Amino acid sequence: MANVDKIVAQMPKSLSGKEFSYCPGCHHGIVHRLIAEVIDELGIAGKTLMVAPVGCSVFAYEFFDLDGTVAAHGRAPAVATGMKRALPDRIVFTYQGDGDLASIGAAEIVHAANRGENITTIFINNAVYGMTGGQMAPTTLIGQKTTTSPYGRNAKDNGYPIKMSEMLSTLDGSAYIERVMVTTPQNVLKAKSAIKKAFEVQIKGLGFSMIEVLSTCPTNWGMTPIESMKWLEENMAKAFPLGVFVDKSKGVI
Amino acid sequence: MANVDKIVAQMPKSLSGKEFSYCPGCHHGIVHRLIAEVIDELGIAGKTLMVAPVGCSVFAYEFFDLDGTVAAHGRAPAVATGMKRALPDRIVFTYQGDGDLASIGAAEIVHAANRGENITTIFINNAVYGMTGGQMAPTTLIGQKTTTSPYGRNAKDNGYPIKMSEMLSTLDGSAYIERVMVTTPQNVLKAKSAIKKAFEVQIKGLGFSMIEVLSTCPTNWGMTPIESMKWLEENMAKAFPLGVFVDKSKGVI
Amino acid sequence: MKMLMKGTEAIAEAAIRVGCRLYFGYPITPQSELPEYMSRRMPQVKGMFLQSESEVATVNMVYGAACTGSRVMTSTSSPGFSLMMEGISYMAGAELPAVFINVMRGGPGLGDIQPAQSDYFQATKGGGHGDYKMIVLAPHTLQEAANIMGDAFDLAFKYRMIVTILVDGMIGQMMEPIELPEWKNIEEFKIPDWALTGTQGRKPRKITSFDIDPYELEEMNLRYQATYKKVIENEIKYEEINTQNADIIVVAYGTMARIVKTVIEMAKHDGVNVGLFRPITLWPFPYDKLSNLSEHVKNILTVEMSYGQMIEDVKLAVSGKANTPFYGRSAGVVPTPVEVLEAIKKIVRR
Amino acid sequence: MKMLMKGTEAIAEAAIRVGCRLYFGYPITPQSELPEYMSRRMPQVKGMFLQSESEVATVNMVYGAACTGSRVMTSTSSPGFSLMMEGISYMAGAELPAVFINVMRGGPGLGDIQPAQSDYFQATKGGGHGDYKMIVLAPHTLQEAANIMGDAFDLAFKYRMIVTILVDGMIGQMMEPIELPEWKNIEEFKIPDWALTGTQGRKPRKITSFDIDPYELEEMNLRYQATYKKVIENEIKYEEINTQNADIIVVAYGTMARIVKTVIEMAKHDGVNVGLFRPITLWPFPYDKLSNLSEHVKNILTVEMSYGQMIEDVKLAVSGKANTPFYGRSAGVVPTPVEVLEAIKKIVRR
Amino acid sequence: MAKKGYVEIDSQRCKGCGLCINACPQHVLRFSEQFNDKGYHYAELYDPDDKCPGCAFCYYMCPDVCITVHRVTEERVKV
Amino acid sequence: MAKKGYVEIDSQRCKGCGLCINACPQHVLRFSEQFNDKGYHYAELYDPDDKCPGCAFCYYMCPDVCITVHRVTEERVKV
Amino acid sequence: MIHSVIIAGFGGQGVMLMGKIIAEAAMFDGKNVTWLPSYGPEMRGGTANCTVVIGDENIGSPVVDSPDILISMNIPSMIKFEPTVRKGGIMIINSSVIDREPSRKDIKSWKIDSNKIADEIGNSKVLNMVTLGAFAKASGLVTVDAVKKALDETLSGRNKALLEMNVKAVQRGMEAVLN
Amino acid sequence: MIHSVIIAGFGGQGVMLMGKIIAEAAMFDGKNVTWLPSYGPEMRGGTANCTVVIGDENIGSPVVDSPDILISMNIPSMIKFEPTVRKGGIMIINSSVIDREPSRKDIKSWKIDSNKIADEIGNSKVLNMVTLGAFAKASGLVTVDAVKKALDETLSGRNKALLEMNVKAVQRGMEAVLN
Ligand SMILES: Cc1ncc(C[n+]2csc(CCOP(=O)(O)OP(=O)(O)O)c2C)c(N)n1
Ligand SMILES: Cc1ncc(C[n+]2csc(CCOP(=O)(O)OP(=O)(O)O)c2C)c(N)n1
Ligand code: SF4
Ligand code: SF4
Ligand code: SF4
Ligand code: SF4
Ligand code: SF4
Ligand code: SF4
Ligand SMILES: [Mg+2]
Ligand SMILES: [Mg+2]
Repeated sequence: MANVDKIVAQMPKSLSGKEFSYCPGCHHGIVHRLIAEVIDELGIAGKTLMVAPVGCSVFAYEFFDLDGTVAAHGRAPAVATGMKRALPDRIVFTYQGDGDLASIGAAEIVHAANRGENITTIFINNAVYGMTGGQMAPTTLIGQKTTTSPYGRNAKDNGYPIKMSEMLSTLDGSAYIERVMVTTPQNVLKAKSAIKKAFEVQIKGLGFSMIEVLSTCPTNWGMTPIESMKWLEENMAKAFPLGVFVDKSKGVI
Repeated sequence: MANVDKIVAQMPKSLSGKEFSYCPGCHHGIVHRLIAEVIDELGIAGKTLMVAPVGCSVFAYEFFDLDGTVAAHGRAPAVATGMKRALPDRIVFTYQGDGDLASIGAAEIVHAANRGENITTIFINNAVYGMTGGQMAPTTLIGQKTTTSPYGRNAKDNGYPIKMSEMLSTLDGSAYIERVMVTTPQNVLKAKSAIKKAFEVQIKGLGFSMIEVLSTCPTNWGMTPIESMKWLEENMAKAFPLGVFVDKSKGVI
Repeated sequence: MKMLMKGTEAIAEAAIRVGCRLYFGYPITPQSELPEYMSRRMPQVKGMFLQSESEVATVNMVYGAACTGSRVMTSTSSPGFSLMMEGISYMAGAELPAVFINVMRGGPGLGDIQPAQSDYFQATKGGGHGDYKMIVLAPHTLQEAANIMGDAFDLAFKYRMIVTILVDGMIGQMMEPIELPEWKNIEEFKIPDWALTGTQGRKPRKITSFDIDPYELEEMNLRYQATYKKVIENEIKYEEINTQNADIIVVAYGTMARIVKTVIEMAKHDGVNVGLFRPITLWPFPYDKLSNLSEHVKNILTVEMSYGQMIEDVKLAVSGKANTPFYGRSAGVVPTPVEVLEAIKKIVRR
Repeated sequence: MKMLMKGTEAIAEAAIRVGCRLYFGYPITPQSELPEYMSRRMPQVKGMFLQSESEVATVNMVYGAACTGSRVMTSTSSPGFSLMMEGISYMAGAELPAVFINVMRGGPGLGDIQPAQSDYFQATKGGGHGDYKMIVLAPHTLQEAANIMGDAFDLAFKYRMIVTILVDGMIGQMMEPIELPEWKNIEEFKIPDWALTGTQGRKPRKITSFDIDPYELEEMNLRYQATYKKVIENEIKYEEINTQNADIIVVAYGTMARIVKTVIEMAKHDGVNVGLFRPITLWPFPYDKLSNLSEHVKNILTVEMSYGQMIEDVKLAVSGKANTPFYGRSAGVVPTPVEVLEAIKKIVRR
Repeated sequence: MAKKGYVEIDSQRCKGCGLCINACPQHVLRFSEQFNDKGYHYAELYDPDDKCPGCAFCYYMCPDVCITVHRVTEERVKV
Repeated sequence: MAKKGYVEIDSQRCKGCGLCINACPQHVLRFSEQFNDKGYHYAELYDPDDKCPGCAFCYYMCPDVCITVHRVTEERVKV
Repeated sequence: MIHSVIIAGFGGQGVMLMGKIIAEAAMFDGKNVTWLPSYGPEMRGGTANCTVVIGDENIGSPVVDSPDILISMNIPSMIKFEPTVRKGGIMIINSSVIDREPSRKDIKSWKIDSNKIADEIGNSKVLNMVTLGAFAKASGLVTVDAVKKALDETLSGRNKALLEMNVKAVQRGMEAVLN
Repeated sequence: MIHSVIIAGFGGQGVMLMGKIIAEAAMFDGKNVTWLPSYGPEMRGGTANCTVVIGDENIGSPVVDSPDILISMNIPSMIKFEPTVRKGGIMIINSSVIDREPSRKDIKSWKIDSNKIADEIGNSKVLNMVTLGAFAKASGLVTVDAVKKALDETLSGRNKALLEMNVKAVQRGMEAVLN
């Protein structure tokens, strides 16, 4: 008889080990780890290209042990399209914030989805522009105060929190779209399998896949990391219901 | 007893009388006339601003007896937003083609709709880029041959005909969205009341309204005007079902 | 009474006081405090603030608002300004007045967010397509920035042109005590006779940058060129500091000119008499004045936070009459007074 | 064997023969025949044609494809080129090679669709933000355009820069008999050691135009500047036609230079000896050569289809050593040989 | 039998697309033998036995707004 | 009673966000009294009575990937 | 020597192709040549035209203010271009569509009943080749063999009959000039 | 004469406000002044700093290579900026957080137990005003009245008590320098 000590969880290989530049408790980090775990499990690190956005995750290309680049603000889907069209047998994914994807990049994501571009997009929706100091995002909730909606977002002037997953799932090119959150170990695991599914859809060549992750921005929400998660669950998750919006993988995977 | 001769139908006042620059049988002209009739009937000519697109209807601002401008390709919703925010009590409408609205202008139309921008958009979907010589549009049907899809549009490379009305109606800011066609006197009248409804929605301040008109492009389809209408009814109308997709005016109007 | 204000906020408040009630913009460092300020302030003055979905949308919203004859402005930083180039060219062609602020940062591409002056060509030569010009103003203190806003809107409407305030992250981010301009009574602005306001009986008005007939379009272009000529004749502005009997004249604008002012003092101790020629209008550039100066001095040193952009206008002005050395750093690195002084000494001691 | 081809199609076929297998673009007159040709041809050569949703998307697709080390190109016309400015600045910062075609039309704004040369500043000075340059080539015949495509891609990869072919609607739309370039064997291109292809065991590669630390970003910029210096030293190209003992030297490029060649013949009959200096590389501009020429002639006339853009580079080269008159029309109006000849006579007879 | 309606067609404006002819329930419209200045065979009314009631179907379909529709009614007129 | 599991926490990498502490079902994680070089009170394992089974909940929640989770099992080893 | 031709008519009359065949023929004759189309929305339904310049030396400008030869296929283009033809130049008129007389007396004009001749040949589409034949004969700018070769190139792949019909049309057009 | 101050610490320690109050006070003292923040994502959680330049004549560059005075509120900023302080300059150290000795001997250093003093006053947040008081006393660059006026301006609208507490903090900070 002897005690065997097994490591059951540690830094995934597909991460570079570089310290994340994110604020304490920011969910960007959790999602980074999940992507890396999925890439490790699928064994695709050697043929995966990453497109980082402009946003707090602008440094993301440094944090992964993958070939990668940074796209102009909002244009990651176009950059990924260029890569995928040049190297169709590689795995290409974009990582985008809500300002990046839903605001300035709306046309590029709509057309990548409509073309059924065979790429995967990880969409971090934290209801705010984190990088630039907490301005209103198209995803900002009604009544939510930000540095550019100091009196709270009101629908009359600023319109409504935009539901990208719902909108993009009306497009015939979308193969898999799901919205998740990472506020508990349980839904972290759900989020991971969603991300895995998205990559599998790309590997199978089924078309455009996107996982929207409701995330916290403690710094710009002005809350502690724990408070932020509570606020996310009680407010964001209501405005942005979780779930699978399209799944063309049925029967295929 | 005496014979009284009444004019029951003639050139609407809101048209300038300038000859249209469109090809014989092109539906742009029919829609122009309908818009002018509606503006006359609502008596809003004096306070209406028009935003023409870049496309065959780039000259449209000349054809109406209204204050008007031409927006950069695809940006009419942004230009109209600027006008409406400056003069909220005026009526502002855009007139856009499918290349203009659905392709290069996708972000601007999505966000005008999501903001519930109180403007009206007339969207001419003729499944092709007319002005520039019949290239593929995002609305081009699968299998349809164009100058940039010479072997017929195929979903794998070019994606799918994009259904803008369906997509935009998922946005909370959209107040009225309907798709019509103008291939017979009967549906011309339907189209007219749809356009009227859209303007009434703006007058009531209910938010964003859009009428998508399935239209012919005999020149680039390489058909006679009559053949074009047949092709439209038998093919386009199947890919783009007619109908009302949002109506927030219920009870209000 | 003086107030301590941030550059972006001083510009915003000044704009409101001189009658701007419409602001469209998209956040970008180092100028996001400007839209943020506007979002707080505009509702208080019955004005309108709208955060657009992008800079491409912004410039076209500004186009639309300008069509109505209203005083409208926006602000951005380098990458955002690049996205506005098509729209700016359209506004120039449509002869629409508006005020743009470019708070320059290090480039090219995403670059960084530190102060730079590397968008000079873009602003003065035409980053967009076609033969067009904008009036480009380059304040070097927050006070000057605040004061210049009134001129900016007046010039925009006088000539039906875009006026761009070209500053950098330093001017945008720093605080300085300033005296804000007087409030203008917006009731007194009259609606221009070209504005789109609805015909209300009168003849329809059309605004466009378009004519399919090249000879018609040429007419339009000749009209723009005539306007530009007038601006060149009447609106050139610059500052001179002991350019007479200087051992060397330094040409610099904005933040760089501030720093040179420090250098002038430092140089005195070393017995070097440094003159400063500071263009305030970058377009139109004060060619003639600088040309005259170049007849009486051996060296005209251009100092920029770039690898050499304004230097070309300096050379065009000097046209071989003096040496035109250059010193510059870019990418967000701001030359210190010490290194500029060294550069000057090297030249003077040659 | 010679073939009669349209300019846009000659450029497209030449690009394919020299190894381009990736094309992204958005239709715009007067160059839509180029994407149309590519849409027919690419599938036949196992290449890829994609019509993008816009020029903004296009330039970023080109960015992505260029990241993989592939020979990629796009084409557009003036307004579309303006929309690419942010992306072009990003590509310059990321040191990505690609070939852009701008078939210039009348501007500013929507302008018209007739030939013009009014995007010279935008292409040569930097229409985007930051201190960057593109190599700009200006062929004046379809044969030259076809021949230049091979150089364009080679230069792009040699220096990791964008190469822009700057032509106008005339070159784009006309037909001329041309000899197409030899086919290159794309199997022989080796993947550059910076290309993103998936790590497959090796160290990860990163491509970006970004560094938050200004001193790091300055390092990157100094690298770009060093490259630009090399290009200036090695790649300047121009054509001279009896510039020795000419009564007057005309500087013109592209279509305008074609027309001047006709004028040279006409002028002989009037006993005027006209020389032509035709820059083929607009950036880098042949300053030194023109500077030398300016020492032996009284008048150096610049003729452009613009209101005066290249003239500034001419003046920078001449630097006061000769008169530098200008003749130009723009907005889609192409000066006729007759009017150019008149302009020349006026000057010579002065 | 008396005229109930008729149409005027701006023959110079007409582009000869035929949409009106195609739409006319009474088949009283046809292409003219003549070219107009644009070079089109324009549409014209040929209604010998006064079939046209002024239903305006042609007007609805005309993309170039060339058609003016008249209705003729008998009315008692005060003298 | 024998150790079933334990965690190693990279105290220099930790930002003291507390997400792991919040998620730990066994409440065997706490903030250290010490600052790390970044100036944060980092998380540390305090598990005197070997409650930690190595469930990895802390690992799942850690945004900065500071945690390595170990499980200890008794196994028959061939000699 | 440099010669310029403007060919103008309706979109449907195949004027662009006519110009291309002429240019190609001249090329086969070993001449330098340029072809420049009118482009843009003015083509919408309306008239189209192209300019062909043929020369022994290199051709500078493909733009032509006053052509040596005008082929006008409809009234609008005759109205537009007749005044621009160089003194002593040539005008070919498609008299099937143009029911009026040339107003210029200082240029040589030929009226060709192109549509009718085409119909006689049995394919109304070849009216442009009939006119081209007339042009070739009247101007002597291109040889018949070169025109045939050009047609051959353009119609390569299509059936033999079509080629022969087009060649026939060219010949009939040349004859029409003689009468 | 021109004097420069760099204030550096954690985001949460109110270093930016401290700088603003100093600048405002100097302004009220009739001096020229500039305030320049560090900005951008390096602020993410990490350290923040701002530079204040105070002078009788106009101030050219607001950027400072070597400050006359450094207020360091945490270890990272002390490590980063202590070497840059001008010879004979001054350093204020928040000893509550910084558990180490200054390494420079050619500058004058004061250790202020700001957090502790703030806690004594009854509001840990005012630690920045305690430090500011120490700075004012040690440097003599701003008068107490001006600081009070600046605080008054900034806290206008907020309740009187808060203002008094801040003023108290400033005074306690000044006293701390004397001991
Ligand atoms: C063209 C352009 N416009 C604006 C910016 C400034 N900018 C950088 S990131 C960003 C938004 C970031 O928000 P989001 O995409 O939600 O990402 P997050 O930081 O919240 O993760 C903006 C507006 C830019 N870099 N480029
Ligand atoms: C920035 C820019 N890109 C491209 C063009 C060229 N262009 C003009 S109209 C048009 C598309 C027209 O198609 P559509 O919008 O469907 O209108 P239609 O002509 O079919 O009515 C294009 C691509 C342009 N003018 N500007
Ligand atoms: S600002 Fe918000 S999104 Fe950005 S790193 Fe900090 S917490 Fe995360
Ligand atoms: S090209 Fe098509 S859309 Fe344009 S006018 Fe002609 S028929 Fe209408
Ligand atoms: S009004 Fe009716 S019946 Fe009369 S011509 Fe028109 S369509 Fe025919
Ligand atoms: S519908 Fe109008 S344009 Fe068409 S044929 Fe009839 S009248 Fe002429
Ligand atoms: S592994 Fe489980 S029990 Fe052990 S520390 Fe982590 S969360 Fe707590
Ligand atoms: S979750 Fe990670 S970063 Fe946060 S406290 Fe625990 S170990 Fe530290
Ligand atoms: Mg966000
Ligand atoms: Mg269309």
